[in-house]
Amino acid sequence: MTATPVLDTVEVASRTPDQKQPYAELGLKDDEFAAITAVLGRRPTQTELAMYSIMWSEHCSYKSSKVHLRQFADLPKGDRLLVGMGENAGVVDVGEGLAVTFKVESHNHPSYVEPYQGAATGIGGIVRDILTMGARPVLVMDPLRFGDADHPDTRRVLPGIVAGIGGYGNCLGLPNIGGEVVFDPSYQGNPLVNALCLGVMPTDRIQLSAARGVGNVVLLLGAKTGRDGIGGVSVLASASFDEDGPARRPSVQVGDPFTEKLLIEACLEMYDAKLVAGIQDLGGAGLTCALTETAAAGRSGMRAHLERVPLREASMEPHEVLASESQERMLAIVTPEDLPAVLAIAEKWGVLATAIGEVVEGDRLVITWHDEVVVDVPPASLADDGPVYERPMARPADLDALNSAALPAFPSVEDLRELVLRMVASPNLCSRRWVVEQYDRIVLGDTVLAWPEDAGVVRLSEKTGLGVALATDGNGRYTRLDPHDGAMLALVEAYRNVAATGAVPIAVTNCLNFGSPEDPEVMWQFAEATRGLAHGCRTLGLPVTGGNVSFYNSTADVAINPTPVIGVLGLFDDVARRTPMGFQEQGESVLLLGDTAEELGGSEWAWAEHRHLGGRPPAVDLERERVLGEVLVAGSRDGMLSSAHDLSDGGLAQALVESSLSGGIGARIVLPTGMSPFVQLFSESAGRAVVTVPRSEELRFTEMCAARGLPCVRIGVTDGTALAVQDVLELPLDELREAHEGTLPRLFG
Amino acid sequence: MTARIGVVTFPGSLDDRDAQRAIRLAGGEPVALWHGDHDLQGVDAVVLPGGFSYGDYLRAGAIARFAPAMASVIEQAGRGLPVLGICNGFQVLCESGLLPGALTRNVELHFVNRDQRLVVESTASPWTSAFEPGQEIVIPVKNGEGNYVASTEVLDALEGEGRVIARYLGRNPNGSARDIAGIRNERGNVVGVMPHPEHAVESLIGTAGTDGLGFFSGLVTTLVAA
Amino acid sequence: MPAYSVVVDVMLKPEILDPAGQAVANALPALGLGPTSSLRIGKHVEISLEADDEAGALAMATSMAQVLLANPVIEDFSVRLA
Amino acid sequence: MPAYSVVVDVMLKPEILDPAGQAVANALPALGLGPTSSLRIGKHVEISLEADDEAGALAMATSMAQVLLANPVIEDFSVRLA
Ligand SMILES: Nc1ncnc2c1ncn2[C@@H]1O[C@H](COP(=O)(O)OP(=O)(O)O)[C@@H](O)[C@H]1O
Ligand SMILES: [Mg+2]
Repeated sequence: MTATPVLDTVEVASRTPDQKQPYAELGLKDDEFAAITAVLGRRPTQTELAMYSIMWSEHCSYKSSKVHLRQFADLPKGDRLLVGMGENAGVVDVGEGLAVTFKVESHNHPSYVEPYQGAATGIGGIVRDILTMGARPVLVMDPLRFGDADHPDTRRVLPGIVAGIGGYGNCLGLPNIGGEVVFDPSYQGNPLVNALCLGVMPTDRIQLSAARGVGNVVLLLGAKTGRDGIGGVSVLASASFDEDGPARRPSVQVGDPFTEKLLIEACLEMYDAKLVAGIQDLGGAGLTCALTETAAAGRSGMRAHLERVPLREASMEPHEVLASESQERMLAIVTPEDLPAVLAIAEKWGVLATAIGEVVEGDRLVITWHDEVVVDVPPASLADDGPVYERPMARPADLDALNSAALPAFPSVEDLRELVLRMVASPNLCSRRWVVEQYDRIVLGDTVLAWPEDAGVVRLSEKTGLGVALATDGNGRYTRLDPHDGAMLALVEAYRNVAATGAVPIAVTNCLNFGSPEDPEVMWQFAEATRGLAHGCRTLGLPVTGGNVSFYNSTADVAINPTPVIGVLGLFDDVARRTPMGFQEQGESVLLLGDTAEELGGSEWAWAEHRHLGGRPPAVDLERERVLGEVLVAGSRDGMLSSAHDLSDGGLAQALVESSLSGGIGARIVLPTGMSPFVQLFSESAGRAVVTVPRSEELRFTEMCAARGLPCVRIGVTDGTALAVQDVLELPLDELREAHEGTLPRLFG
Repeated sequence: MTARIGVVTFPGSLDDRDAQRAIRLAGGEPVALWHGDHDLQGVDAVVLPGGFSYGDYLRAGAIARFAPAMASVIEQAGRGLPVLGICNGFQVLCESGLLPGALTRNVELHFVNRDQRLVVESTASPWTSAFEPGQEIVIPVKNGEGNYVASTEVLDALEGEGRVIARYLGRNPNGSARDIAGIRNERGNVVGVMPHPEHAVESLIGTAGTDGLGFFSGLVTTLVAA
Repeated sequence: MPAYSVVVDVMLKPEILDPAGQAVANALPALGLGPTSSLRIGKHVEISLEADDEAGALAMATSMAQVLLANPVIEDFSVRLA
Repeated sequence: MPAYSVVVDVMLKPEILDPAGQAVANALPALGLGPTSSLRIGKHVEISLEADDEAGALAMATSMAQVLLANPVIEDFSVRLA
């Protein structure tokens, strides 16, 4: 039963073809193992097996999603996309010689096991992705999903996750300019922690990951490598596979934002001095991924001397060194001439830098451990040629019943005042102040808009005011009811949020959080959602620059609501013309843009008041969204708008409350006749926004809407310190504020 | 003549560029200083910026105070060089003994970032000379260890000698003793503040307004007049 | 019931990164202190409580450590009388 | 030189408020633990270093505590061999 500590070299593997391999324990299927053996012409060594098991995992190989994600790569690129999908993050030209790169990624499972560190390292990981492209990271966002707000485990998970995101992002000096907090029981036991980062660079500083140039040095930068985050591969550590199966170590990684900050500054200084020939961050799959991807991208041979890797624990074995997900590391390819300069910069910033290998002739990745060959593989077989599956799909059996479920009875007018108070205090609609106050929102001194605005806005150039806007959205209930339209609704909401600030939407990133791809109903949801998203992007003329797929989000076999989180990037020629969401002046006209229909399927009202999920989500009209976006941008450009706020969860009532509270100014509203006040206040019809305009601009603005065929109705005027809806309700702002702000501190404070 | 004001960058400093911008907007000339250099390049004043020097892992500011640049700052502060420590910089000033007391974990145990109302009390420092005593201003706080503590004797002395430069109004964001947001040394040249004046210098940025500019413009005016 | 003083020391597991300890260890040589071959920083918790006897006090502190003071995923702890 | 393991415990002075300790103390009863008459959280630093002898190792750790590990304005410390 004791393990034999003999190193499993390539030579040993060739001699012992029949030795039993624990590939099943490592998650590889019979045919996948057969494919590996065919590629190598022999059985894999233990270390090679570990590498294939990681690189061919769902997480790294995208084997179930690849066939669907192709739709995004096929979208028209537009004239701004400098680097598309496939690299670490897409790069978008924003003019003035600058480019931005942005991406959203999930860190769901680690954040459930260890909320603080899981969330913290989620930020750390996405930041390195952005750094890898050559950009200086300048902001983060955090779309989050939790179980029920009053569930005891949410009390364990949420404060830790929020503290972890703040702890890492604040210490890195990156402003947090937005995100989401959503509660739904489907995320109980499987919270979603998605993290977004955006970086900016001169267009001529874009870095790529390819390792090229025979003789170039492979340099490992940053933290020492430890046993953290080894996870599944730890089964190999026991070297014996008895009946009970080997114990797996929990794959918890601890973040060190200080080291990451130094790594960022050191890398940027190296980029500026043009000292880096290729660079890759170490994230999931650690060195395994970085070595194979750089070699494969460069179509190069590579040799790595694994014993040179600085270790935290001397007893680590080769497969552990290769699988470790220790944070705050980067792999750089550097010419021998530039090496001294690179080492000097690393030293200046106190960053460890170790030459661990070199680019060589040929097309093999050869890894040695004290001169014994433990890996000899074609790198592309790991990085690019993993398995690809067309998984079986099936429309969920309960979908028809869900879609035809009748809504609960609507409340009467007398009940609406109390309903508004309850809704603005409900977990999904209440103020996020308790969360966002734990985040630094202003560091770097360029934050123009952040919480509670529709989109975050950051200035890129002090001289010209060039800037970007970003919003993320995703509604799991809508997507559960119709994955195709749900994904489009997430897209158009983020689009609308960006346009509401006055920015022109130009590009999309996404994080697709779903259940198990081996469940045909989940796979159908995934296929529908990607189809919807691709269709939406095509129609709106937006390229998808990158993203992330997170499968296996389920608790005890029950999948989460399918949750595509969509991030939309917008562009400002001058951020000084941004439109805030809060009412700015007394006595301005309040206009409702778009059409309101009776659309309460999947709504926040049905859920918050009745725990009801059924019917159809709101209809999507992409052309209407485009026109609405144009009007919001034109209104900003021509200085007509004092405020703009998009309508989404909670409908008109929620938007009016938020604009009133944000600006500290009330409104007198007169609802149009012909539709019940309840429906007008709580319907979640898409393609709508509330704006305020000075009286002097009203005619010009309404004529512009008319000219573009956008419905525009004057519904009232900003006034006083209460929100009054004629013949329906009157609510002092203080009372609203108390209801809106009290919930999260009460639950988590 | 324009005032040359140094901003020291420690490993983990975050608001250094922001402080430089604030100096520029106030009409001064920012000079980047590196923690590892003794040389302060003959600057007329020094800002120790906010951030998480050395990760703030042990205690905020504990390691940074040993930097070579700090040895020079301590020496020249003794000769009257104006020094402003903001947030992490305030922590460094306390750790290095240039200011009394210490900054500990916020009582609510969270990092907190919000626009904060303050009342300026002591204007007997170049850094606060642009304000009127009793003037109310709004600038953002953002810290996890901003809870000012000192012995009763020290607190009494600070108040008795008029060395409290600003206090929190309304909700005390971190539990600071006697609502203290910032203090100065006897001479008035060394000031530590927990809130971030450099984040309230442009109406376009953030939501606090431009009250923070006074910290820098007051200094520039004083230096140029001298 | 008699009063006891109990100490719970909580440390990150050896295989888990300790950024704080590392930052301090790196800073010491410049101050003319060290070098250290390892320096790790954990929590030291001093608890005063009443219990029937020493064993009861230790058991109570152990429960506190298990439930609240230590995170078993990343930390180990030890309990002793002060 | 032989290797020694030394422990430095750093605690906030009794007169300084310890909000983290208080938060834990307040949370315990709801978990069916405690009550405690006092609970305070400090730092526990484990150091491995080489020295001529035990006295040398303790002296070295004491210097580290005085210079860096503890802030005398708010903290006390104790040093012992592990
Ligand atoms: N986890 C979070 N981190 C940062 N900001 C957040 C977070 N959750 C919500 N916010 C911010 O709070 C505001 C309201 O959020 P939400 O109601 O989801 O916006 P919307 O409905 O416009 O998409 C937005 O400014 C959003 O960015
Ligand atoms: Mg919005």
